[in-house]
Amino acid sequence: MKCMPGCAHCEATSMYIVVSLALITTMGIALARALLGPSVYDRVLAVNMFGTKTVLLLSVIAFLYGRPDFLDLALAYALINFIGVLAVLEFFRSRVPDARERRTGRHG
Amino acid sequence: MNTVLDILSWILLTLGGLAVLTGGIGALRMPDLYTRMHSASVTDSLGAILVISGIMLQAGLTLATLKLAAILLFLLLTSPTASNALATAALLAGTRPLDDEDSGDAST
Amino acid sequence: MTALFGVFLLSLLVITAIGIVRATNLFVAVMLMGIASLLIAANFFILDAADVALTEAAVGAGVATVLFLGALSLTTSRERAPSANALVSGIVTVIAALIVIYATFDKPQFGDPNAPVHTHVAPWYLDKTPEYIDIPNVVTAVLGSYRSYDTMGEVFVVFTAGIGVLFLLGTRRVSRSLEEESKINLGLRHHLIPRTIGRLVIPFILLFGLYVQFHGEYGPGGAFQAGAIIAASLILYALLEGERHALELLPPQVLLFMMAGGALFYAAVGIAGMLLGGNFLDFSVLLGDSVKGQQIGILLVEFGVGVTVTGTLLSIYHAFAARNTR
Amino acid sequence: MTLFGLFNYWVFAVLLMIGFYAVIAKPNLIKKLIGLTLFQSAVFLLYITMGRIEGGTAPILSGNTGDTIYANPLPQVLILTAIVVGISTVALGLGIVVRIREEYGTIEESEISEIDQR
Repeated sequence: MKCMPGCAHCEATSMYIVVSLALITTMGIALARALLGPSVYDRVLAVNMFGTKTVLLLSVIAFLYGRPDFLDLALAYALINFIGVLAVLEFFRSRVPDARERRTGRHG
Repeated sequence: MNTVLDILSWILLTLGGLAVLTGGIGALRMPDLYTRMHSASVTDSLGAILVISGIMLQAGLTLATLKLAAILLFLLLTSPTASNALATAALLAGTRPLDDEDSGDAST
Repeated sequence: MTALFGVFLLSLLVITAIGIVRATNLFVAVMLMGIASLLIAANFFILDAADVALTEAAVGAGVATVLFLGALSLTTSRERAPSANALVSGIVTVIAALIVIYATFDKPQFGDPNAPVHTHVAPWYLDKTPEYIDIPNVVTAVLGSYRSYDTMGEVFVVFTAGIGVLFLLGTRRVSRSLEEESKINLGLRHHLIPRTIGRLVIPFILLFGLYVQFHGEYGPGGAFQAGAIIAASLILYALLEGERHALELLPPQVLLFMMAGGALFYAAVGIAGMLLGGNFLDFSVLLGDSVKGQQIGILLVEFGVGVTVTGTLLSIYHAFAARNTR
Repeated sequence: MTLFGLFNYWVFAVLLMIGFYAVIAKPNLIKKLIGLTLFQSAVFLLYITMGRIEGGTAPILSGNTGDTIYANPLPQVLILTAIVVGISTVALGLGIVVRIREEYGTIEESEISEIDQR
């Protein structure tokens, strides 16, 4: 797959760059939130947000490069990110009583 | 016709970039978890819709548009679900939303 | 322009890495690892490595996070002791970093087409692939055909690592009544919305995994990525429906069979080439037409890799998770 | 361009050493494994950086055009397999850490060696 028809692609490049700058800035912000915390849930929120922004950034960059067949990657990220966030929540939740139980006595 | 589409996608992409950026700033500046979540999920849904439909207009009727639609669909399905799971988890773990009465205490 | 993207993303990566090392809560460290993995994957994409980016996304952000979390839930999430002799280690690290950075000044500039790496072998691969194998994705061609000895070795390493984890943690059956299980009213399986959406999404993730597996000759993708994606989707199933159901769907014996079967299938394809008069893992003799033979050989070999990777990653996950619910 | 001409390699060096620091200075075994993963990622980054050619694109041939520059496929193949092998071996390490925790009740290096000396 080559360029878009006509010169639309060349014109489009500048606005892709604008959007990707906005996305990268937001990724930076999400990273700041993930580092600042304060609670674990804030960090999960930041990770989720970071993942979505990465998906958008990759879609934009795929078009910026003029190789839209790489959108598969963005799709994969969208799916995997969901699994990651749910896994964090699941394990964090099932861990809460565990810690209490371990404090009273070692098991196993 | 092409120019109209270009201008339309310009507008959508710029708005998308703005939505993502404002949401990101909100996620950084809001006082407690739930307000941050509110702000972050706005970027996830609105920003994603705007940015991806902006790119879709550029792509025209190709396989890439189909993939973009799939990405958008998955983002719209998974991101609110993750937010919901996160909010439930946080609430069950005892994180209370910030009330008017205890304003200023953002540490919980 | 893209170079600037790269610079920005890499700076974020360094910040994340420092955050990971400084975090005393290991949960936080693991979550930041997820972010770091996404950043590295985005970097790989910018560095023109679509296949690697797909692998890193599927493995790093999905499976690695889940495995680390599984291990954390079996151990502890707090790092208690402070760094031992932090000062000495810090000085050693800084000196070593400076030495490595000094060494980089001898490296060719970023993106230099005349760098030594690009003068040998690689141009040959790029030139000859249309002639010998005739598939667009050169990475898959090199992986499956030119360097299939190497890939076979890697598959057996993955298999061995999986066996090692099973030796350490065992594949104990989860023998708990449903009643007992429902008493633990924690976890996602008691929440309607994630479960519903999960049920909706899992088939599509599986489908996408299969697409990545069989489209690997034409676009970014291949068996390693597909194996990780399929494993991730089944891990999601296990998270949402509970360990029991997941193990009923794919019992440990089946997973073991997949682990060993995929690797052996790979070797069997190589031996088939020998029986037909070629060398071990020479695919051009598999069919009458040597190009077609190469293509079918890559397809078969990739199938074996995918089965082994899926089986191994799932076995490893279940080894951690089943121990968890004891 | 020349200003950032070696930037990727510097990031490689810094990332490598951050991982290394975690491995040698942190007494927590899981933290050591996390450091090892960072170390691995740094190496991956080095290889992929070396494979890139300015103005090139991913090595997925797009048909007729003869003058398209493609990135070097070889490092990509090596790293692709290395990522999957890396996660398998890290999982093995995690398995060992879990067993250590079950036997010793701790995953801190100093406490483990204390128990060993008893």
